Amino acid sequence: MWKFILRRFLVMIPQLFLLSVIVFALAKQMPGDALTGVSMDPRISPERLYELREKAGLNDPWYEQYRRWISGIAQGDFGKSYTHKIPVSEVIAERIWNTVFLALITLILTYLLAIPMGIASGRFNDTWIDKVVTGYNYLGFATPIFIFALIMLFVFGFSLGWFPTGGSVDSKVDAGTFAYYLSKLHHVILPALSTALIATVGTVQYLRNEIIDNKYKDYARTARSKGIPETQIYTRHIFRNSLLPIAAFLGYEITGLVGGTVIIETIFSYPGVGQLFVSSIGLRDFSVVTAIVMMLGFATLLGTLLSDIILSVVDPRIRIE
Amino acid sequence: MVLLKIDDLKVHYPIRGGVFKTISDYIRAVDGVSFELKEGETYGLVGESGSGKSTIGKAILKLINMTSGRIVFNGQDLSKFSFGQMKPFRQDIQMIFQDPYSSLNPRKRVADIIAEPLRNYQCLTVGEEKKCVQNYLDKVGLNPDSMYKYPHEFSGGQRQRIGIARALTLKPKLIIADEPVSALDVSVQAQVLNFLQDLQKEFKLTYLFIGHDLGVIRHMCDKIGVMYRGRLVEEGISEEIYENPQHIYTKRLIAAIPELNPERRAQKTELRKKIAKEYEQLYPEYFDEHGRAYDLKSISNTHRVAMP
Amino acid sequence: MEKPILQIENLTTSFKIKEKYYPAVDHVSFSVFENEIVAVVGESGCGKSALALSIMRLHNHQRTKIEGEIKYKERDLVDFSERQMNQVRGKEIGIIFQEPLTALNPLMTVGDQIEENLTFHTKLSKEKRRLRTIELLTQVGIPYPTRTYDQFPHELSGGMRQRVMISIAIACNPSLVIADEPTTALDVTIQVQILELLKSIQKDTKMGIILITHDLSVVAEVADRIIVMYAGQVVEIGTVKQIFANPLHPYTRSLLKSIPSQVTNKKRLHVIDGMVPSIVNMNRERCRFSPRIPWISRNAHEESPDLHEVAPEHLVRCTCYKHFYFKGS
Amino acid sequence: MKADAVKNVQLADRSPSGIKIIWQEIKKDRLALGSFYFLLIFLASVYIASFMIDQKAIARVDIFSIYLMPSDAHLLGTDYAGRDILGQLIFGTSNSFTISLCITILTALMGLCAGLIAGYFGGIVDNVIMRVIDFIMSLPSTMMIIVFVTVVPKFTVTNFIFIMSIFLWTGKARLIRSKTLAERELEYVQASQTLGTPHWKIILYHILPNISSVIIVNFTLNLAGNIGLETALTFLGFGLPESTPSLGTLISYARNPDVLENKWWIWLPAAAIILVLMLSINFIGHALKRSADARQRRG
Repeated sequence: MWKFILRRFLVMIPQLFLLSVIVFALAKQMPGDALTGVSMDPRISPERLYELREKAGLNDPWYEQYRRWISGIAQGDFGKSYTHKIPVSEVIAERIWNTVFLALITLILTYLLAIPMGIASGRFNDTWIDKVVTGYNYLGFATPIFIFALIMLFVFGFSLGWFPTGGSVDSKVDAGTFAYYLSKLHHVILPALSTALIATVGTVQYLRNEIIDNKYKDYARTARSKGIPETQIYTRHIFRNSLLPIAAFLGYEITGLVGGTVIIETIFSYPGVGQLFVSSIGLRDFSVVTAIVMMLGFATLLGTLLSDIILSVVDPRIRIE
Repeated sequence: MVLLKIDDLKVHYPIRGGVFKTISDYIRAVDGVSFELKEGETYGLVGESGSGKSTIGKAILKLINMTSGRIVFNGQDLSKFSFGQMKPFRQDIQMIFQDPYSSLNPRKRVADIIAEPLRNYQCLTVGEEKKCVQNYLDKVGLNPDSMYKYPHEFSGGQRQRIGIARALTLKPKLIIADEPVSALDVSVQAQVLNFLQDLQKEFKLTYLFIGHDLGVIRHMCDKIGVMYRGRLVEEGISEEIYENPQHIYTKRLIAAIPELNPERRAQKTELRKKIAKEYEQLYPEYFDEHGRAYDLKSISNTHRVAMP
Repeated sequence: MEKPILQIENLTTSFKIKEKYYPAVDHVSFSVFENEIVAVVGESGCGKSALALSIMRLHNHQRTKIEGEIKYKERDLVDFSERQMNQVRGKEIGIIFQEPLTALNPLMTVGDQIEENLTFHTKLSKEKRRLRTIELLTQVGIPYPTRTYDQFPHELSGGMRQRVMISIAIACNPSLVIADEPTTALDVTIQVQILELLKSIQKDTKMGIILITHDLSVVAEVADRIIVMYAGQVVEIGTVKQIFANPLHPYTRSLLKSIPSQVTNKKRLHVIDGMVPSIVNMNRERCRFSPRIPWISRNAHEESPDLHEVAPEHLVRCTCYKHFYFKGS
Repeated sequence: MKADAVKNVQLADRSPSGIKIIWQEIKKDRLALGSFYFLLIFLASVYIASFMIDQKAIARVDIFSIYLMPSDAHLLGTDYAGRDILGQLIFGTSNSFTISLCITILTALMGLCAGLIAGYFGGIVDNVIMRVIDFIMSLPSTMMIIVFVTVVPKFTVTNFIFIMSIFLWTGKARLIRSKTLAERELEYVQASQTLGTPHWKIILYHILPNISSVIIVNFTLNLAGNIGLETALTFLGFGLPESTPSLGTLISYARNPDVLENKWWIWLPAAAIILVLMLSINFIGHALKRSADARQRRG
């Protein structure tokens, strides 16, 4: 197993390198660079500009620039934001915890919804409860998150007014108090729930099929032949075997969430990284955009890594090589 | 006349291990096997699962890449050909597969299945092709009308016969039968075996018959090679192998054949006990320090045994 | 005469196919005594596996109907509730399945899977259970029982896995073990070992064994009595000597003749014409084997023959077996 | 014997004519059949209408009729520039559907090529293709698409389709590869090889028909998914240019809280159409899935 994990880590290195090259190439393609603001200034002559560019290293060959850029990133230096006038790392740091918090709550809600639903409809397949869950799945599969989120915002945010329609925390409460955390939770519930209600569908479906598959497997029959009561067969054998692959999906789930944050944070005006990303593109603040793509790309790579590792840990067929 | 000569055939698969997936060792599926098939005879390769017997059959047809060795068919060395260059020779060497269910494409009609080789090698008119397909269906005892049906409309035995008809259409010289009856019930198995024998006479076929059922092998084969862990441990005509086995593994295998006469149970059990003991004691004499069987040595004109 | 462990009377197991029930096991009656191996033989689709599962009541309940009597030590299992049945399964009757790899839970250690049986049927402490499991592993001939205890099924060879299956079946000293094709997936040399193992366990425990198999040679090796099944019915019952020395039913005789025997080389094998009738389109009114005996005139058959005794313990479902002859015999 | 019987049933279920079975399965499922007819009629009328209506008239800004409630003149009201919502809906639907269909077809072709080749040949070819797929799959695709869309010098609908396809073919390729791998293990493939059938013929005439049901199911479900994805991106402002109205364009007006809260007629009909479209395609897809998967087949 250790060999497997180590190898998996090693595989990530070229992936990370490739990711950074792509992001760097994209960044180079983006209109404007660190001196774009300056170049607009009519008082600066083209010769002076050239000099400045030379000094900033913008005329160096791309690999030289890449080397400088990547070593900066390795030290946490993503450059300076052109709209916020502060280092990009600081801009992102303000928002990142909001996003992590939102993602965490979403993840918890997703599994809280998925596991009971999947188990119920898999265990009692072809009964009314299964039909209800399957019906819900059909709807969930067919509903894009952004429409569902809009409707949720419209109903619970605007019409009923139960939840705030934007922001991550009430500006009137003091940081650090209990009311502050409560308010944070209050702000995060609606976006998290909107995502979870739709995102859970895939997991429910998978879990259901997995349970149905497992309950007709030969080993379940062996367990029955031992005289184990049916409920115990589920708890001891079938659920265990069906939930393990689900656990391994955790990482992929994170990957999916990263993409979802862009949409969900925009809709709920939630000040997280996703919203920052969209607004930065709008403002053409590309140093921020590059940094976010690089960071979230890293997060997705970590997510798939996590999944592979979990899978290797929980499945003895991989664990013992 | 020697039709097929296999010389020191090796099929090794790398085992990759460690962090960098470097090759740490090889699985020696077939590890230096040599034998000859004379025209018109049936050569049986027998062994337990994982002994490499099926691998040999597939390596001859380039379904599996061989590591080294020579396969000489009709004086032509096949081993140096690529998959594509093998095409002209595939007419002469055909294969019958083990699983009657998966060896026929479920989406094709019987006519298309049997005509597939014809379409690859011969340009026949629709009428000629139909006639040819019906002819071969008749040869394997199936109704010519069944050419318009799909494989799932047939039983296991019938499907296996369709597979045989398909192998026959190019009038091959050699047929490699890879466990052709092991998926079938006894009574159906008898039918297929009878057909194989009839067809051998009619088309002057040479069989390489691969199997694990010692009863079937004895029934079908003139000459038998016993395989163990990728090596031939003994080779000889049927009587030699069954009545006078020399290698300790062959002895054990023969002793394991179930006794059909219930009266002789006790005797058989005694014999097996004796052989099991012998096997343990004599193991180092018949296998080298790596558990590898020695090279074959002739002890008579036809009988060869792996001994140091 | 001693009392049988298991007495099956007119057992009929029907499967639901497109809203109708079709019997896969049709009025089967036989009994199993202590220290006896009863072999149920037949080709695929004859209902022998359905019979094995019916005794344990392991079928899908929604699609299966079981009628008749399965008397286990005087109690009828057909009337048992699931709860009562669970007291029988694993404890009183054990079962060994054909494919030992899929029959074992891939994500559970071998030890845990054997121990489960003890957890539900004994009051042994955890430590005692472990000791008993290791003892069982030793009993079934596993070379390193303590190490195997913590291993997963995929780490063992086919023969070893089947030994584990056997130890699960015998964990609670059942008085009856059903072995459903226990050696079909194994190599010949391993097959011999497993059969020897079953016999030696029986010697110690005096349990009854129902051996379900398609392989007549396996039967000849170990069985005491033989039940030959065809198309859901028992066509012949007898001791192993009776069946092998003097088979009466044409089906039994054909089967025996179609084995490529080890003596006759290159001779044509006997072939049974036609096909096993399918469970759905079967004429249940007539002798079910009659369509496959072309050289006998139809009216020579009694409409639907009963199983009747022709010699002590030897029963045949055929009235005209005396008229049959085989080419070359 | 038992295992063979099961296998027999499974292979037998893959009976000859896939399309016949598929149609039978859809007919058995009333919801799917209804969805099928609905889609047929709905899309036909949308496409016909989009040919008959003058697109320029719809796109014309009319400052006197900004944010009108639904009325006789404008059946579904107007937007911030006084443009008719109904007209935009018709163009939006046909645009969204056409573009999603193009993306689905393109990704299906890419996925088929890569998946079949990787699965059939295995070895190094497979390794290389899979590494590429793994890498693309581990990228945050939504963000990458957005960045590409903003970076690309001349942003057109064709470019959009290509950009989307680059990131969306991988899942399909993986699925097709795994199915091909499984199919390749079956002996009929080896049989064809021994019969002298060239590789490309085996792939196209033997393997492809046998995995076609999976591909069709995946295609349908992907089509629905792509409609969702395209509209979502347009909603964020990174999808179709405003000159090519999409259903997402209409919904994106709802990013303005005032529109979301008070002017439901602008965004709700578009949202409803997306939902209905995706639902009916999904219903058909799930019916197909049942027909492909014998275990779930009804009766």
